[in-house]
Amino acid sequence: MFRYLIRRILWAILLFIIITFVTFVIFFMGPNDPARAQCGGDQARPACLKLVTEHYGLNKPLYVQYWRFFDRLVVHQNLGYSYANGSSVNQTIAKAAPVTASLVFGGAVIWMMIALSLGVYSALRPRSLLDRTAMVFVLIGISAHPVWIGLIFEYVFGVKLGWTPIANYANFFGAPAGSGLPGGPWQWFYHMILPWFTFALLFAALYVRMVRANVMETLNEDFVRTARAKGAPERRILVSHVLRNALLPVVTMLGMDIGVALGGAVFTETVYQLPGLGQNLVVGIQANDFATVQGVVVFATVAILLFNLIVDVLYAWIDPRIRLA
Amino acid sequence: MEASTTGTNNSVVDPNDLLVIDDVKKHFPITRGIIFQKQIGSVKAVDGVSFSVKKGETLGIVGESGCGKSTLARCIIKLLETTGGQINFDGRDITKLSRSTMRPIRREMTMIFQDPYASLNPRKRVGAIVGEPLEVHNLGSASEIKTRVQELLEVVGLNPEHYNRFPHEFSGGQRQRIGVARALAVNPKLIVCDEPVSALDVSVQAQILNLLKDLQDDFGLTYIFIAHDLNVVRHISDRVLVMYLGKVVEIATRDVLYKEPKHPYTGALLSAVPIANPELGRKREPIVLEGDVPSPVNPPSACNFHPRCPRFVEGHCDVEEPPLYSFGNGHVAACHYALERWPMDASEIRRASASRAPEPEPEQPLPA
Amino acid sequence: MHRRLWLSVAMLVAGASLLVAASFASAGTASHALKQGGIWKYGTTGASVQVDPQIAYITTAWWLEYSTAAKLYNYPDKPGPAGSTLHPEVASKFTVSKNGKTYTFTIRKGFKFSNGKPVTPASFKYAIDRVANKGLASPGAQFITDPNGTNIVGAAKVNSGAAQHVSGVSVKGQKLTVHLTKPDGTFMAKITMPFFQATSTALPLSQEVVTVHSANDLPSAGPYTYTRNDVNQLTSVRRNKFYKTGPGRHRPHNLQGLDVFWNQNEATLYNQVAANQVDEDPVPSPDKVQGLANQYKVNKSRFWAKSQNCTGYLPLNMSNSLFKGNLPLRQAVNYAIERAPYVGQAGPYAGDTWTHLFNPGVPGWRNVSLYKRNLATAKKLAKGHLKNGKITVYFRSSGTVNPAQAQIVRSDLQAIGFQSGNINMKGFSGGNIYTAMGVKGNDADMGVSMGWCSDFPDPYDWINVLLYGPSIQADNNVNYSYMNIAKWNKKMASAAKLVGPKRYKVYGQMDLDLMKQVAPLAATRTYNNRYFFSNRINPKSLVYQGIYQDFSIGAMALK
Amino acid sequence: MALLEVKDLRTSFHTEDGIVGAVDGVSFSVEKGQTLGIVGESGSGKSVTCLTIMGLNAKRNTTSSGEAIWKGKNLLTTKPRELREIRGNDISMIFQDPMTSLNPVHTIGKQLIEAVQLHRDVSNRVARARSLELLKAVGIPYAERRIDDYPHQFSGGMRQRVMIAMALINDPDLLIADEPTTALDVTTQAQILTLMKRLQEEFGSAIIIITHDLGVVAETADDVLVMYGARVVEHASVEELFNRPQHPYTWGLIGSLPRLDIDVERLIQIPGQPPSLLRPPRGCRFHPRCSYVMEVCKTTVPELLPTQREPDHLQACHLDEETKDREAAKLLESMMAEAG
Repeated sequence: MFRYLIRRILWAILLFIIITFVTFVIFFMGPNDPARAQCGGDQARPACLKLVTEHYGLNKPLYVQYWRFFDRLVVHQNLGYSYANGSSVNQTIAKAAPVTASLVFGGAVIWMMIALSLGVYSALRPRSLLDRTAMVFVLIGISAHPVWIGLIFEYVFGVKLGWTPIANYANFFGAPAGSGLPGGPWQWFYHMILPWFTFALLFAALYVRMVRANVMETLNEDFVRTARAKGAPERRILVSHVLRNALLPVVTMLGMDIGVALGGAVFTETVYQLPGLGQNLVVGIQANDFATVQGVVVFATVAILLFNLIVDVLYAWIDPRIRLA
Repeated sequence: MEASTTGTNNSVVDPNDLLVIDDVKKHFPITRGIIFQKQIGSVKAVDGVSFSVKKGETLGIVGESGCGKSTLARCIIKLLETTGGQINFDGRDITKLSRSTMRPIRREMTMIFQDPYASLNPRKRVGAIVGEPLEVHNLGSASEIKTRVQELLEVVGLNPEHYNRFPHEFSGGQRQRIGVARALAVNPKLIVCDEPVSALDVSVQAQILNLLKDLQDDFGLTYIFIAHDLNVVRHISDRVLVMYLGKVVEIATRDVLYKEPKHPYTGALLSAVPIANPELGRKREPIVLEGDVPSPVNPPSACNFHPRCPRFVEGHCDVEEPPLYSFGNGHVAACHYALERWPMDASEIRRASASRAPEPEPEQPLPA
Repeated sequence: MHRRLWLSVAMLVAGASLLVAASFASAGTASHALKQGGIWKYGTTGASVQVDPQIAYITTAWWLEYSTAAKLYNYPDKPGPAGSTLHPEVASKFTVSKNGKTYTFTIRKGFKFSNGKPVTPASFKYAIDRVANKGLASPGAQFITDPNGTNIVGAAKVNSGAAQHVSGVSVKGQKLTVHLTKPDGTFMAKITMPFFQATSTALPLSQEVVTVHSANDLPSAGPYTYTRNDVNQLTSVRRNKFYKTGPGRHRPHNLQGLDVFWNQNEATLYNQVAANQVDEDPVPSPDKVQGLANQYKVNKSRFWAKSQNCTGYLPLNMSNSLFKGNLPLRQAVNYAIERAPYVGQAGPYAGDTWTHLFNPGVPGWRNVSLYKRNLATAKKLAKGHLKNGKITVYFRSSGTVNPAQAQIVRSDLQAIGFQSGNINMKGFSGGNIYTAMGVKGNDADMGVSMGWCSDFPDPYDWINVLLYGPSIQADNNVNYSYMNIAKWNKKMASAAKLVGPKRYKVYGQMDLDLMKQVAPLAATRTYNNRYFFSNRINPKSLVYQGIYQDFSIGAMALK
Repeated sequence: MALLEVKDLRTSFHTEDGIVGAVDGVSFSVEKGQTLGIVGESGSGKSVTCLTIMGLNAKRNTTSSGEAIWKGKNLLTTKPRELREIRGNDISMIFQDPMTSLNPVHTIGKQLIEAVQLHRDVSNRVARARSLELLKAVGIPYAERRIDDYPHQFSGGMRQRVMIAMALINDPDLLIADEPTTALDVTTQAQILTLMKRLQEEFGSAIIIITHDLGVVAETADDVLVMYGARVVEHASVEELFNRPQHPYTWGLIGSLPRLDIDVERLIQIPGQPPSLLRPPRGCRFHPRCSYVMEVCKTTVPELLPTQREPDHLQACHLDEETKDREAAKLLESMMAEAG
């Protein structure tokens, strides 16, 4: 197990270097000019461009810039400063990460709740009305784009019914003093309801199908028959024998999907104007703000790798075949 | 050790031998390490096996799961690269042949697999499946291939009109017939049959066994027939090779092996087979082996059967590896304390006679 | 953001035309009718802008700076010409030495920063030190270290890192003295840029201030001050508690403050304004505009459209073989472009079709239409001048408007004889097209969806900046046409020296002559800003300031 | 009185293609302490028969009729709750594939303890002690240590031992073993069969052993039921069946088996394929493959009747008994002759 962990961590580091370097190369391959963002964009004057370029060392060779970035990151744990607005990328991410975490983890809770209840129920009653309804839900969830769903939700629940805020984020720990903005746990929850559901819908749909298939498959396993032959009641069979086995692949998927989910969060964050990582990424790309883009990529990579590691450990904990292999 | 490694060298190949296997080894490495994967051991799936197969005969290879018989089969037809040893087919050393030089030889040795469900591509029509080897080897035009395929289907007892059907439209036995037709398509000299009937029902199993026998008579085929069912092997084989943990424990002609097994493992296998005759079956007391087959990663020392052997002699069997002792007429067995007679019951078998078995075979070709 | 980027801030009233009103500025419009207090919520699809006074540069940044800055002289919060005259603010007066190289300002007492500290002449000296500082890398440095323009003594030395303080600026009592290396008529306009506002010495000399959590973090002396800046999330300005009416301090400040929400989703932002949860959407999507105009009328209540000092054009690269020495083809392109649908792509009220460089915001412009679309003429002109028949067109691939415009241009090119397979379209996202076209020797024959806005309302910023040959360098060019014709270079240089009405007359004629005789580009359109407001705002309070081309924050009020 | 009496048991599955009559009128009884062998090929209905008795068929799309009388109660109509109390307690079952029949995520100890506690209100400690006792009884070495291991840490043979331990843990009166050794190697099979015999003597349970292997039946069963196409074709004591088989299908089975004890050049093969239960042949279901087929076979279902000589020997064939005796004798003789 320890060996396995070490190996995973070494892999993670290698992957990390590759990903950051590739991001670097991709960014500098294009005709991007990060200095332009600070010099008024389209109308940047030559003098200003020269000044800013030298200031950020943008005229240095790629490998020198990468090395500077890497050295700063590893030695000082510093992701640098935005090319577009000079803010500390560390701070940007420190502010954005809780927003994205709120969205992703809250959304994951909702999607797992939906997926488990609907999935198990439809597996137990295949072809029932609920099962069919669930499949329609799945179809909608899979085919609809989160931005579209988000706009519909905003319009229906925010503009027309007025039940929820249309958009924006409320800090869980209270809004900044004197800002007059909403804050606190309730406001946080209130503002996150629509984003959570929007975000969760696609994954809930995918996972309903997966849970349903897994539960149905596990119900046909020989050991379930063994449990019945022992005289175990159905409820016990479901809880003790079926669910844990059926959820094993779901846990793996969860680990793999966290990266996909972060990607999906970009859309949800954009449409609900949540100042999370995804939105910072989009803005950073639009503004040629490489420092911020790289910072988000680095952070997301680390988060994904870390989360995968946790899932691996969790998986080993649930599945003795891995733990004891 | 020296006797078991005694093999054939090319100069003394018997012209009647179609296939000569000499000290073939297949070790799967076990690696460990984080970045530099160093080999810390190996699974000795096949560990120094030598035998030969004569033209037109059927060699049965029998053993329990994990004894290496399927790996051996794959080594023979070069689906797997061997770790050591030599394979001579029809007078040629094919051990080191490259993919392209091996190609013409692939026509001459084909394989029938265990699972007729898994080994046929469900999206291809029967005609395409059977005709595929013909196409691969460029044997004829499309219409010629079609004619040949229909002929083959007829040979294996299928309706040639079913040329355009998919595998799922056939029953298990019929699918195995398709597998046989595919193996026959290129007129091979040798067919390696890996558990061809173990997935089939008894009545269907008989059909396939009969078919294989008929085809052998009609086309002069040579078979290597791998199975775990001693009944089946006995029925179809001329000679039988028993494997245990990657090694040959005994080779003899069918009748000799079943009537006078010399190796205690062979004896245990024979006595374990239920006999479909209540009077006979219940009278005898099977020799029940203790425990499970050990792991091939870390096989027991010397004679690797010794921890389970009813005639185990401490200080000998676990120290000195038994060579393949010869019992005449090509009957060889790797045991220091070979069975004196057969049948024996469980208590008799425990009394190993102190007398040593005959001397190891001198250097000469293996069983003729 | 891009629309916003186009919003440039005019700040220079050229040379001798600079009239400094001697009289005391009249107080801001009597605001008794307007409600006091309340927070104006402004959402934008754009990314955060810088708030550090010496880093903030044009567009939304300067719109905010104009509400927080106290400058020596300033533009009043008034629309039209009244808004473009300089009035004394922190300085009560200034004198210029006879040789025109020394400016002396008298600083008033009574201005205070939002942290309660008084504004002194040192506050302005500190601003200049920061602008010139090498480590801070202020974009303002180019305006005071220009050997051919404004050049403060010692600024270049500071900018190279050899000194900390600009030696040419000195403080004595309430006097601030600035020495220039040579006389410069544009100095007053330049010193009015927000870079040179009264700056608290609490700001670090060589480090940008980014995060703001209270009025003490980035003190400023104008009517408003930054109280919060969360990058890419929220920027807040609130009343400066220490800004009390007095000499020079007449600027309106009706609102309690203004919150800017960055990076908003276009559709969501529209919904929020429609639901009156946000007060201002400066970027309603083109497909919503007509509906808004129908419902609310234009410039009456909730929908407004205001012109910008910008002209859109297609540069024709005169250094590459196709257009080089090929006046007929350049003219043909001008005749062939179908401008109405081209502008129409941006939706209603986005601007008008235009055929020459000077838009109505450029002094000296003439209301003339040169190249009416005429395909027959275009074909005739193009005939025999297509060279090898191949053309490379750079276009902007982001959004929906830009690619649609590229399609229009493409079909127009086909109409004058280019084969569809020979038109090589290269897409660029965001502003990257400018970078690519700015590299000398690039393979573009023409660019689509490009344009230019005045940085200062003078024809020099158009003709000399965009078409003057000797300024062409290796990269970062803005002369995207790579026009370099000795005769015209000479004309431009001499026109630059002119002053007064003659300057505008000569430039106005040169604009038309260039377009007819050289046609280095095909002008396409003018631009408008469009705004959608909530029902909470008071439309009567909207004062469109021509200098920075947005509504004055100080004048804005809620209902 | 018989321990279990099954009368006219019928089970059908409703599939998309139609109704599959998986069991069609099966009757038999099991006596205390006796072993009944059920032989047949795959799809003959032998497993479904037992699953129906145990109430383990999927509830959806399955209908069953007939009776399975267990201690005066018809198991087919017993409430699920009561049936659960019988399952694993009075009647227990072991399955073909020991690799998949144990839950991979629980230790075998936990699964054994669960089996105890489902039927006995005992503490964990007591249940664990009982589990250990059984693990030792089925010959798991180092049972104290291995009780906390997971199924994947055991070999196939050991897992089957665990399954047997689990089946016997509540002292059942009847053990149903569905192909218990099919997935095992021959030496392991010998171990398991020996173990079952020994345990039967110790625990006194009756056993139903379902298998396709005539050898296994010959060695273990007292009575044998031969099933073909969802029906019983022959039912006799094991000696009767092997010495005087009365059904052409049984002849085919015996003749088609390659054997250690006798030698044949060519196996007797039953032509064709087992019948489809979706659209079974009319009349005797074996008639399309039978070399003794008569007109009557194609139309009339032969009843399962006792032979004149031996009333306990039941068979379902239209052939007259004389012919059958003669053919059976010929078959055995031919095999013996070849052996000789």
